[in-house]
Amino acid sequence: MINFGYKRNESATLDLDVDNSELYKKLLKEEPSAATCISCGTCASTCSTGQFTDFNLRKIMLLCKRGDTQSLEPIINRCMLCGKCQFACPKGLNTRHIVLILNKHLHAGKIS
Amino acid sequence: MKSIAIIGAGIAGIEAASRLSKQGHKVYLIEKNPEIGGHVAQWDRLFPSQEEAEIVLNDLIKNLNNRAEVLFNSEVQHCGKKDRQFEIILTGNKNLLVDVILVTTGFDTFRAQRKEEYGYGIYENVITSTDLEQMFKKHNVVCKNGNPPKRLAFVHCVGSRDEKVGNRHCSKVCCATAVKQACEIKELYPDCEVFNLYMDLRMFDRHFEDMYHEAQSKYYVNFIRGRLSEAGENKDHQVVLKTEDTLAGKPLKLTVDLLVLMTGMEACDTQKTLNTKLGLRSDTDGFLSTKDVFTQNNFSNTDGVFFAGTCTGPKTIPETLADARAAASLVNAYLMS
Amino acid sequence: MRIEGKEQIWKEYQKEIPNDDFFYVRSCIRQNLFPASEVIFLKILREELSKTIYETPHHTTCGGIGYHSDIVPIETVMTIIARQFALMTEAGFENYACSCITSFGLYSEIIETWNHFPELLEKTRKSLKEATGREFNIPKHLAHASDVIYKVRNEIAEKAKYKLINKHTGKPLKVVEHIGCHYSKMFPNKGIGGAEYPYVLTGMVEAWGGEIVDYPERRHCCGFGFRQYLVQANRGYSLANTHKKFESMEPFEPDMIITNCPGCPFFLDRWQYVIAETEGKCYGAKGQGIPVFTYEEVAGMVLGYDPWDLGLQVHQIAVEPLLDKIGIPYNPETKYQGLNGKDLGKPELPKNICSC
Amino acid sequence: MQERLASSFDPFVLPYTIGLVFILTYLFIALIRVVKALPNDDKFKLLKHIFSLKIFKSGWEIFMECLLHRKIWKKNWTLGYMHTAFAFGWFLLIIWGHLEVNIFAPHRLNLPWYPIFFRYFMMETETTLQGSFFFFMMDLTLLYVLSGLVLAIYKRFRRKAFGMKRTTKLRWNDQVAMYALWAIFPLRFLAESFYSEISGGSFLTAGVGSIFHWFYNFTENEIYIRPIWWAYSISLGVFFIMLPWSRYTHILSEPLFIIMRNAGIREEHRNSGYGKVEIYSCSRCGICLDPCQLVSVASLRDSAAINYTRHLRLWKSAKAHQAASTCLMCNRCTKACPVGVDTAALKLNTKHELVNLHTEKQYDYLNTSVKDISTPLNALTLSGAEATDVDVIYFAGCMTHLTPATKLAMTKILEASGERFNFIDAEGSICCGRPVLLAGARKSADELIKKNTELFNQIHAKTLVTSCPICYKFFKENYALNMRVLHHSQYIQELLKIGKIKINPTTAKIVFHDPCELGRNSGVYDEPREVLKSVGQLQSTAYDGDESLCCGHSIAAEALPYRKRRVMSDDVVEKLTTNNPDILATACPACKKAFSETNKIEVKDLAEIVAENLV
Repeated sequence: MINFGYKRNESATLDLDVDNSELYKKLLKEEPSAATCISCGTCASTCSTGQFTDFNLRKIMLLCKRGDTQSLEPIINRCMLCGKCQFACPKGLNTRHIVLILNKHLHAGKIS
Repeated sequence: MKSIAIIGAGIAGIEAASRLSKQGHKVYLIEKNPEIGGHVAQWDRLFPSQEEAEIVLNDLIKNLNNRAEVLFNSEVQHCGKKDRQFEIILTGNKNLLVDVILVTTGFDTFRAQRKEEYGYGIYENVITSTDLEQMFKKHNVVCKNGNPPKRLAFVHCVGSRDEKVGNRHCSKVCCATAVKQACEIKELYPDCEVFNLYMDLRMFDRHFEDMYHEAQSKYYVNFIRGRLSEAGENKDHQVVLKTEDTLAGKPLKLTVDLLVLMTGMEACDTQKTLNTKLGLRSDTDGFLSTKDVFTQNNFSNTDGVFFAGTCTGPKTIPETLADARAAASLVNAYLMS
Repeated sequence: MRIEGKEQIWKEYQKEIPNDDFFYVRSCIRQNLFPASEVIFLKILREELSKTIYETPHHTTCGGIGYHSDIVPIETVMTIIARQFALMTEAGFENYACSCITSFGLYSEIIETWNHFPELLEKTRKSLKEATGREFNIPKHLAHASDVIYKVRNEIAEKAKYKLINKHTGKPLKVVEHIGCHYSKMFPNKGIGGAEYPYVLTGMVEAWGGEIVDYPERRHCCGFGFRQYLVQANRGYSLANTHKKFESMEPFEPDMIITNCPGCPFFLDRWQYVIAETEGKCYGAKGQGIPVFTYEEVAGMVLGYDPWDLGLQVHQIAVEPLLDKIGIPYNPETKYQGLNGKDLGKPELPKNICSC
Repeated sequence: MQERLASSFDPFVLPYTIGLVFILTYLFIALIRVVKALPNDDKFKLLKHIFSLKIFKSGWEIFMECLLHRKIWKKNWTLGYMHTAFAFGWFLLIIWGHLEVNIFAPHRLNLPWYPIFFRYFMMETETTLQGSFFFFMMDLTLLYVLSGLVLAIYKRFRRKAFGMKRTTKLRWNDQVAMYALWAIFPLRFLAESFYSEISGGSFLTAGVGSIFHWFYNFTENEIYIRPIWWAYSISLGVFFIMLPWSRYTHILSEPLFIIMRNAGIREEHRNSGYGKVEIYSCSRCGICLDPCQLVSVASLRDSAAINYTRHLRLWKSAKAHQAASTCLMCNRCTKACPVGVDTAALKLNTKHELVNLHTEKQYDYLNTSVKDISTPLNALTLSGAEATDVDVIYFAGCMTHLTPATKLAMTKILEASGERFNFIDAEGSICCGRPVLLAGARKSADELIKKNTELFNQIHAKTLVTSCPICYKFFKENYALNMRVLHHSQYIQELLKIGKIKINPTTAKIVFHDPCELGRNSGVYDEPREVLKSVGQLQSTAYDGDESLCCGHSIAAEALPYRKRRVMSDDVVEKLTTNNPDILATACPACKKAFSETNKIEVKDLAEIVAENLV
């Protein structure tokens, strides 16, 4: 392969024709409540970690659902798992479990 | 002469009573409060036309023309089938023997204290939509300290679409009410900044979208898609809101002088006592279960017991009145057969 | 896709193209990228169809590349264009035909601007007068060179020696047509067939026996986009655009691509090579690419001109497989010979994409 | 007594002997493996314990628990009797058997089957009757064991009589072992009865033997009663071989477990041999089933401690993980367990193994220069005398921000007390780290502990008061702070005691719900009650103290669906409000939210009640 000094930009499109739903399917299997998120943002605004970083569970779940899992990997383990979002969530999602499952799958085999 | 007991003298009860009494039936209108009119009597103006609630209610009462026997301060203690009729015992041991029971018990407003993180009953400048209507009625929309609000926010879906309080359902009217109230606030205080924290704006009915359009184009009401997660109070007793602007994808902080919680509709407590006595069933949302969702939504599963109004789920005022008229005509047909 | 829907649009967007007497201006970059195309255009019109095409060595760039790269201000561009029009006026022509799509877009834009703001026209007239002493008329008809070929497509078809038909299968070749963005996306009524589904190239392909491929990213830009290519840091973005188009057309297995813009054939041609050499992916059959042509080259091909006279040897993607499909003879020996018969030297062959 | 047969061997002893050899070999190997798996300091602890006087304490405990089953007696007399009859009765039988051999045939002590099948090989002589004492004791003990057996059979049908609503569901291996065990004693009884004519017996065996004799003279056809000895031996052999693969493993492991526990070994931060012994010490008696609300209320039987240990034994790690991550860690099972199996530590290990947390630098954002971090930490790092020169740090806790009434009440109380305080997390905070620890991520918890300790110790306060029992437990047990740690209930009680605040008593009827983390898991029961007694009429319930229930909203149970949680909180509210109290008080934001959501009764934090009635 030749290096021309530039590379094709990765597409910024959420391409739902490409099946990237593997992680989301795993998530649903292990925590079915993830399917009932209404993206209200309560979790993101009450988040303890969100005070310090741009950690945003609503967005994370949405991106996971849309198959954009790459961007989740570096941020998912920032969660302090304090559970505040779980108490605030109007739909009763097991938010901590969701974070743990995503963390597990995104970092499978990369344990330090 | 056939007799009907209508339980609940809200607008559905009043409308059904006036229709049925006009058709020559004996109507007992049972009301637990000392006055009739239900929730509408608490309201100042109504969406989408900004008509005064009092005028609408007075029209309905005028229509009723004292033909029905209104039993104030009365609650159903006991009721049961007796031959083909129903025996009802009211508070004060008053006995009624009727051919038909029409349930118009309506709804209860969600008790905002149950969402503790929103601070109702804890912070002095957190009120509900009902409180705000009272303020409108008294022409005194002010913060606790007596000053008009310079910034005000409405929180949609308080007690609605919330599994945690057992209400998965949408209360249907709060979005429109919030937009109506937002416009009214701007009418009253043009310089007041108004925010609506919504999840989905459900402007489903006729003229609603116009109202929303007006709120945006005429009053510059701010709409933020995000649910309030928690409210706090600062030193000046302003309410500090934490939410996420889900469209911007960022947490959002907002300090307001007055916070209005759009409390939703819940199944009525009174109705629950009727259930066991009359063999009525509640759906998972707590509201009464009708015989068929499409074709028989005024019928209960018990012969001779009919439904009208919000006891079968959240409805707007026009919907409630239409439902009451439908129920009245069905009751009439039932009594004639 | 329902063809009736497109035909309806094509009916709505028609433009008047003069039959003869054109003042012709060339493109800055095509002469380097596809050196024979403009020559072939003139040859076909003058020799095959006996049209009057006037050309002057005094014309310049339209300023479009500088303009779209945010370097040349619009006032300058207006004056440059005014000078081009002055040359046409001086030569006694009213029909202006340009080789370049960017120029075509820019002429349309400037003429439209002058229509809306007559004071700018006056200012331009003044500037031109002061700078060169020239005066000009706005052309009566502005046509892109592809409009002209479109106009005579049936005459060409009558004279054609070959058709865009696979001689092995007897089926029409599957042709991807790609229109330059500035042809009609800015002013839909300036193009044949409107902004969404211009008919100009489709008309030629249909007239010459081919079949158009309708693929999802048909309307997507080729990836040139001036700043996206001219700045090296942005080049990945240009590449991504082209990649998107090829990914979209790949399942249709097109035989060839026809274009009407200077940049498009270049990028559709060269980026295939870059994608192959950086990612190992080829979009044609058997590790080949999809050959890309200008409409003049295709016209020349069906008329039976020698492929090497059409300049097809400077294409990155080898054209021989397509020539074989149509049945056009060519001499591999003379591929890299100059006009004087002198060997020009063979280019280095790419590693990941099949070349002849 | 004299030997009846010339030979000291008969083929029927083989099943028993093989079983015995197997089980002894197994025990030996298992012991070595367990000790080997222990970390070195734990091995040292174990040795030190064995060679100290404390070993007698362990011995006594083994006697009381493994043989007499003292803790089960405390729960239910019938159940206790049943367990003791089996364990202690059998133990006595073995003792008598060995004594007999020791006295009457000491040269046969080297034959392991001799004490067991003593009556087959030995006979009573008419003249001496020396053995009659042992015969009597043997029969008495056998009767004792048989009475236990009758109860055990009865229990399979009528467990309620034993104080149990639920009992263990047995798998085939447990069933084989159990029926083998059940068979041992009646078979022995039959064998000895049939033989009582030959070898002699006491009131039970001889008496029953003579009844049999009416029907058939076995003595003359000894060959016909040999199968019963075979059966007896086989049942013993089967039981021994099934022992390691069944619930009865605990017979072997429990003594070791007691010794290790008394040696101070704990299952912490690693999966050591102790954990193994602990798992195998679970007798699967099923006593933990009823206390577990997941089983009794939420119908999640698989999550019960007893089933969790079974998943571990069977290497079903996914199921074990599921059980661990639905467990509320309320520790009601641990309190009830007669063996003292503490599954909480094991569950953390299970989660740690499977929750593959990528922990590298995950909380780096907390370590960027503190000043750069926006608002929340500013409150934590306020410099200057005003913020650092205080008596009390008040840390509401993450969750308390969702129950603002509690934090406002605490502010009011602190202001009224005149104490100088810093409401350190008024603008938000870093999590204490217990939730992440409960998810199995110890390293992550350590990071948070480190950061919080740094922040707290900057302020030179005497006391750290928190409103969250989860934080309280963690601050107290896992932090090294320069100040004492109090839960707000303790602190309010202290303020009341020293008179810094005064309250007007009311007539409100109050029921107090002990939060698990405060009560059972931290032992704070009295202070909140004293506070509530001084402000209203505290009603007691059947669920006070160690019996307290979990609200169902514990953050330990990551995978527990909300609907299940809700079923539990509804159930708790119903159980606590049978006497129609006015207020359901608690001292934990999670419990408060759980109960408020049920909308059945007014729910308040005790701080709110105090703040409302301050003088």
